[in-house]
Amino acid sequence: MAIRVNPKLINELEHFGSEDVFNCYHCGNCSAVCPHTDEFFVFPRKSMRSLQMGLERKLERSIEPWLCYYCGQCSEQCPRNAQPGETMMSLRRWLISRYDFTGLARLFYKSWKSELAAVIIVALLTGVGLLAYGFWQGNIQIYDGAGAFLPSSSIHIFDLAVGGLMFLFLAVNSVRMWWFIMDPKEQGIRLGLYLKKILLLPWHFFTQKRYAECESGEPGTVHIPWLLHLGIALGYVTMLILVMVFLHSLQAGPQIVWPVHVFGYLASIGLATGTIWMLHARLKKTRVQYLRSQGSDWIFVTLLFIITVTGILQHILHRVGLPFAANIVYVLHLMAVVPWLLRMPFSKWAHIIYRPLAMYFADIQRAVLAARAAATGSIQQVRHAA
Amino acid sequence: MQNCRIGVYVCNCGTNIAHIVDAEAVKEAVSKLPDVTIARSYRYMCSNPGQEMIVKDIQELGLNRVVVAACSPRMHERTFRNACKTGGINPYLCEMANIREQCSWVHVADKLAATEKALALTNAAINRVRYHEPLDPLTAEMCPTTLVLGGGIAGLTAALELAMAGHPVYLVEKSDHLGGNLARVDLTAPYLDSARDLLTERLVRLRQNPNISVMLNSQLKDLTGFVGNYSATVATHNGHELPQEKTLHVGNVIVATGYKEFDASRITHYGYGKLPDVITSFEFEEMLRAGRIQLKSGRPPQYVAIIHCVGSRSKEFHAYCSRVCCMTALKYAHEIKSALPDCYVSDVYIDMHAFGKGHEDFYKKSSEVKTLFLMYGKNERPVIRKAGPGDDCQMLIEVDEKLSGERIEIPADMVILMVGMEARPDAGEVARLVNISADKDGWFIESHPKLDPVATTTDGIYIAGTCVAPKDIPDTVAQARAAAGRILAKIAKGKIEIEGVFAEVNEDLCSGCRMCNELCPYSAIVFDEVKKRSHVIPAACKACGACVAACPSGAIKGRHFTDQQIYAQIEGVLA
Amino acid sequence: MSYEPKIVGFLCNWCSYTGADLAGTSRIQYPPNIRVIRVMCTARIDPTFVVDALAKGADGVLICGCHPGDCHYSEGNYKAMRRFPLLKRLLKSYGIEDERVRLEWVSASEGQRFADVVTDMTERVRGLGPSRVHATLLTDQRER
Amino acid sequence: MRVGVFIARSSPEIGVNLQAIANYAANLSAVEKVRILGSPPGLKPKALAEEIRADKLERIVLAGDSPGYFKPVFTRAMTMAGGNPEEVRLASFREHGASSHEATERAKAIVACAVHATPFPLVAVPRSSTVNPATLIIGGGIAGIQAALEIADGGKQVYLVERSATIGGHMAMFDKTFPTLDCAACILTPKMVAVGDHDKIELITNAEVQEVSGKPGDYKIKVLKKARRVDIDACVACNLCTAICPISVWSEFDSALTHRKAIYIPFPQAVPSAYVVDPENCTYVQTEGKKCGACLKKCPKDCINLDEKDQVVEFEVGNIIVATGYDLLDARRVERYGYGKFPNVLTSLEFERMTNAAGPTGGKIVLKTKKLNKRTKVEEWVVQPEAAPPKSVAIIHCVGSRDEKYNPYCSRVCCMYSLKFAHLVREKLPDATCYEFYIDMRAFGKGYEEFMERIKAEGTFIVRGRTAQIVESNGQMIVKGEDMVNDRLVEFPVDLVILAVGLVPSQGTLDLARMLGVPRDEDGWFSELNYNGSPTMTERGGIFVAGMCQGPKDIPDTVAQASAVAAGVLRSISSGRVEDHLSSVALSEIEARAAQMEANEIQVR
Repeated sequence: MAIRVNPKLINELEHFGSEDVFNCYHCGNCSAVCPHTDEFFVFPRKSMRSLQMGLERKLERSIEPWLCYYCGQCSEQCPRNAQPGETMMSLRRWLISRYDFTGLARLFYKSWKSELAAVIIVALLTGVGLLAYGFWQGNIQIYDGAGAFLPSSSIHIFDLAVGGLMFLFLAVNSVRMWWFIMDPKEQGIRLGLYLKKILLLPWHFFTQKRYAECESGEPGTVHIPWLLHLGIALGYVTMLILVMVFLHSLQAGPQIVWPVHVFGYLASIGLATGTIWMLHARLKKTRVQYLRSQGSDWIFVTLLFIITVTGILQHILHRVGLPFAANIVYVLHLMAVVPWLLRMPFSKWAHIIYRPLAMYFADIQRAVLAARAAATGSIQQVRHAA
Repeated sequence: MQNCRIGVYVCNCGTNIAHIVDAEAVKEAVSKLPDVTIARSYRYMCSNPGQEMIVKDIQELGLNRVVVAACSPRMHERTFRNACKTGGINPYLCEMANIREQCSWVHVADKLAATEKALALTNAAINRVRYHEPLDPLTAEMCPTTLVLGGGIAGLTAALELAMAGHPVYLVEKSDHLGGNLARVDLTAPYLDSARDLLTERLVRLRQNPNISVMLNSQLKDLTGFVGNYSATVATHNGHELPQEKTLHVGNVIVATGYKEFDASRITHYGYGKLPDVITSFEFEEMLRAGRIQLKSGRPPQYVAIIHCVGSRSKEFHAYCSRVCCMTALKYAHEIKSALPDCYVSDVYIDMHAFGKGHEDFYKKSSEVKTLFLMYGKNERPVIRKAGPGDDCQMLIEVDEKLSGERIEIPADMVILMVGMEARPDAGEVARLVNISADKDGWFIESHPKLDPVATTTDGIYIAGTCVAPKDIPDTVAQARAAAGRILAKIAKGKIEIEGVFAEVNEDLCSGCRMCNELCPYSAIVFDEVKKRSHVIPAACKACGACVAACPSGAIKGRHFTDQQIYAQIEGVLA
Repeated sequence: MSYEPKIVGFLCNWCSYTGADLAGTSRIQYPPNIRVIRVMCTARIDPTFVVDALAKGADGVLICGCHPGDCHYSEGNYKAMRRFPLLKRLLKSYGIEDERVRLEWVSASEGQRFADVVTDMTERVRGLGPSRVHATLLTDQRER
Repeated sequence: MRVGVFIARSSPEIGVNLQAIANYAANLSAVEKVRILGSPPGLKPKALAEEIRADKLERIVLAGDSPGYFKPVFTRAMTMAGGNPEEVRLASFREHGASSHEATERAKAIVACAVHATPFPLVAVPRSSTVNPATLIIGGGIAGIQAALEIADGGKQVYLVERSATIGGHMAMFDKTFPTLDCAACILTPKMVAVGDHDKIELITNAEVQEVSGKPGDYKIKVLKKARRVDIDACVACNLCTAICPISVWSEFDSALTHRKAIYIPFPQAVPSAYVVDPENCTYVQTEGKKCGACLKKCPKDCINLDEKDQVVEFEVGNIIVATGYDLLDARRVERYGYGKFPNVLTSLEFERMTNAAGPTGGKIVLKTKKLNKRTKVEEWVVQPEAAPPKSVAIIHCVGSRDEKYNPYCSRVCCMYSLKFAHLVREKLPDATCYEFYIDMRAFGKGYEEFMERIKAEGTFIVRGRTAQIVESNGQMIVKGEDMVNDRLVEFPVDLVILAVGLVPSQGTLDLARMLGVPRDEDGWFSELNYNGSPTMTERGGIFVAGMCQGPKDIPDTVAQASAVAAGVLRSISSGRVEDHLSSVALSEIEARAAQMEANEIQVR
């Protein structure tokens, strides 16, 4: 059965940043230099091809964009400046919007203005709400303990509520991702296989090892982008856990609760260095992957930066005994945190979940494909059947 | 044969010859041979003293034959022939023995044998030279008028080139207008320049030039004679009365009859002629010029598909590539995007032949305007079918797309078939008339595909443009000028020099079997119907000697390579 | 003194003769037994030349021309090619060994090849021993 | 006639001042409206039709770098507005070379012609003056040789100036030529000899044009004739000097596969058939006669003069033909193919020499081997006939071509010679596997497609996909690429790699262009006067371009161009006139003529 070509799809993808994909004349250079491509998943050229031809269904269910970490090799060596790396990036953005059932992701990606507006509104609501609550029940001169302006107990509940909401969205989207990619209707993959491979999920989640494989050209060289990437990811997760579980001891003070705070400090360092480096990279366009920053990218880094800074600041202010300032900064901190959390399922930040999932699915598919190939003999045939 | 007085000169070539071949001994040996008046050996025969030695001996000793045993004739034959000339005897009365390249340099190990061989070769040369005859180059008149067949860009260019040099030209065009296929084109690839201006410029110059007489509705009926002196019969049709025949005296002929496009209806499943909006590139060209890119229904298309290699690069039709279609297709992609900004263009190709100046950049530009390039296999073919009621397009093109490995269907409202070039149906007829040959595809054959792309095996007949093979405009124009250039060179010389070496038929011996007529690659041998004898046109003969060897009655003599001379040489080397 | 065969070579002017010259300029060595006669094209070579050469005492005859397709006169070498088998048949009927007469293609850039051909030919003909043609003819004449 | 002039912004903006042109056009009597389009122009047919109706325009002139790109939308608009679609005229700056210093003035003239619906070349005809019948040809490759012979056969004097010591150019280095596979030497050397012998051709080898002054039809030429140090007429090419010469350096003619001496002959059939001294490496020359001089003693004809000095030759000509050909792109620049790093990665020219029957290996295809250079005492990679042949060979197309980092353009000949190489490999090494990596197989010429089919049938693995890189793993070269037709990534182990390296204008082209005032295109090749109409003329009077120096092309096309150029020269000689530089025609003159021509209704269609 022939697949219908859809020349119009590119118009949609252009909003997600596929600007140069039509420059590609298919020399195959990119696929051959990509450190991640393998006999099962050949990209980026084939993804670019599907995009040029507008093979929507094929793209929707493709894992390849998640296997790409945008090391930039392909874009640097492209003879016709078709930016394969950027195309893969744009495909990830598009996929995020596809997985998202609310349609917010699509809206945000299509116009960064709308996203910014949403963020500001949520921030203001949060701010106003918190101040009202604070003045109503507490004293702005007190940071914690009795009569605290924002008592950790209630903030904890608030955090849990917001976090829960976020996780809800994310969970639904992740299921959609699974549905698209693994296509349970057509290729019914046994649960057993999922279970067999389940450990890969946390493994990829915590190591991001595939990213480390990028530019594996020069062995022994420490791969900075990966380190910072890992720093941010782990830092963020640690913080999330601390806030969601140990918020009370986190906010307790002025004395330092080492068993808890030490994690906080480590996480802060990771986040701070990571975000600063990212901001710098995007401003200075240091590497090919930072040449084209979309609005959403900026919002992402800036918010994270604000959160980190305010987070650290309110902690310090509290320790040095300036409760008033600490409270104000704390409010600002939460004003950034809330939109940030709510935005997560609809933004680049969803990578943190989607990537490990994709790796996990990819490994399962490899197993399946390998098995079938063993039967039929040709990996090509199998890949096509799939 | 008058009594021979032969002078033999053995060159030492410094030590090149002498250190292996005992030149003295050779000299001594040959000096004893009959008819050898004088034999000398000298350090460098090619040096001025060496040459003067020959001149002096001819004048003082009355030599009438000269043999030089030295290097390869390819190196110095000319030198010694000139020496003979200065000495006052016919240059062809000189013969060389190659005792360096083919003796002293290759038999270093065995001086005796080398000397023996040198002697044999010299001996052979002496034997041969006895039978040498004085030969004089012939000259024939070169008529400065040129006949140009075909009024396309090639014919126009060639005609102008000649006329602007001040020589008369007859431009014979079969149809009722000049301009050929180019007149049907709006813009040219890859720079989208105006084809019309290109043509207009030439047509105006043509009209302003008194040297050119244009003959429309005319065809060549007959061509006789040889280079410099052809007489051509041209028939002109005007209206219904019988064609008038005119005989023109011309020196050279340029064949620039061009091509015709492939008939798309021959490929049944492209549905050309059945599906309303499947059109050929030339039909689309008309739409462009009229400013109406629209479907039969009158509305502009939303999807246009361009299919390459229609009739080209295929097993059943033409094996060859038509060379210009790829660029034309890219041109269409641009033009469609210009006229209909919201239209989607798919370009279904096999290999993108963007080889010329500015072509690759043009290809890139067409990618930038989001032309969707889809690749199909050379021996496969897209299938066009009507779309269903639910589809937002009229037709669907199904094809195995090579770069994705998918079987796909491409939406299309209009399909443009890039029809290839093919030889004109009357190409064979023209070839026969001007007696040149055409290849299996009907393209005319060059005298040498690389080093002589515009000349033919018949002297004075030149070919240019797309009647030789598919070609784009710059290459056609270059070829047309090239052909004109050849002719200008000849005209500049005034007379045609014909080297003394050619074949001649002894009419008393000729049995009129005509075997040689077929044999001659240059059709230099013609049959005299009255005498029932064949005779050679020296101007056309290239002296290969094929006919000499083949003539059953030994009636043909290959000057300077006569049987006698060669037998004498054989005897000489074996003595 | 050991027997040294005499070989007559007919070389076309455009490819093989030039090739032979190249062997010279490149100093590629080969046996001195060959005696070269230059013709414009192999098509000029009348079978009787070959017969004549053998009759006059040649132990072998080598014909060299342009590679098929390279002929200066577009197809002269094909003519020679077509003529050759007939010649061979004729010589066979005379009882002349097949290897005494050879047709080879040598281009203007194949100096080495020319040398190889000549060397090989010389060895083969030497192997065959002197040609009887010349001798027979002489005795015939004496008997008459 | 009410004319509307629309000026399109050219990208990248060439040296024209659009506003100046707009002002100029506005002052032309017929012009009713002038508008400079935005960039991107974002032209909508309906809106344009409205505009045309509103201003009652009967003719539209589209001016710009390549205005043809916008013609269809205007033609459509014209039709919609009920006007005559034939009345959309182009004023193309690029086509008529408005890119040089006087770009804006030229552009104005082009616009004026279009406004009067007359082709620019028809109007902008420079005055002609009497011509000196002698011709200078720069470059002795096949293009120069062909042009020289054609003109000389017409009985006219030719000065053929060649930079190297022999004529023949690149073609002399080739073994066989596609698609007929006939030997290059067989067809080229007779022509070279003819040039050497021709009494109408003065061959000046080992020389470079130093100065060109004067005007069309009467150019004064200064040529620097470098000391050859060997008497061309006296030398009999006996090779004794070379035999004795102690110096050995890489041979240029054998593209550095083997060595040559400091006194040498480039190749046996060189024309002139005489030796030459390489002063950079000759001990005698370097030590100003203090050391060596062995060849002097050895030469039996005393035709060596190591003290000979360079000299300047001066002569006058009417026309000049530029046929300076091309060079290969430096393959080292394309790092991922490891040329210069891996000994057995060869350029196309190196392979041509290796496979040449008259080359260093006598035509054997072998792997390079290490050999101690006795003089320098260093090990170097050389080819030796007895070395081992490769078991597998990869031929890589488009090396540095069709790539925006190197040459964005296609080099036009690589596909075919690569197929030829594949054939030679299969023919000479039947057991070797041969891979060919390509992007598009550009077999466009007469008999090319058939040739490609033949090669495919011979069992070469033809991979649709450009090689990404060549890596080495324990001594074995591996070519990596994507075989997209079979939808897989490939990694073939190979012993020998042949790079089909792209072509670039020959070194010195820039200086020559400056000297002659001939513009060059964006890729550095000489610009023709008019891409379609006059592909072999330039905008400088009496100066022509032929062959590769105008852009990559194969032998037949080069030869055709050379003959075409000869035609141009012979035409000017026999008419006794040569046209002046295009820039010499005044704007006012062009305006007047154009208007007059329109009045006389020169329109044919």
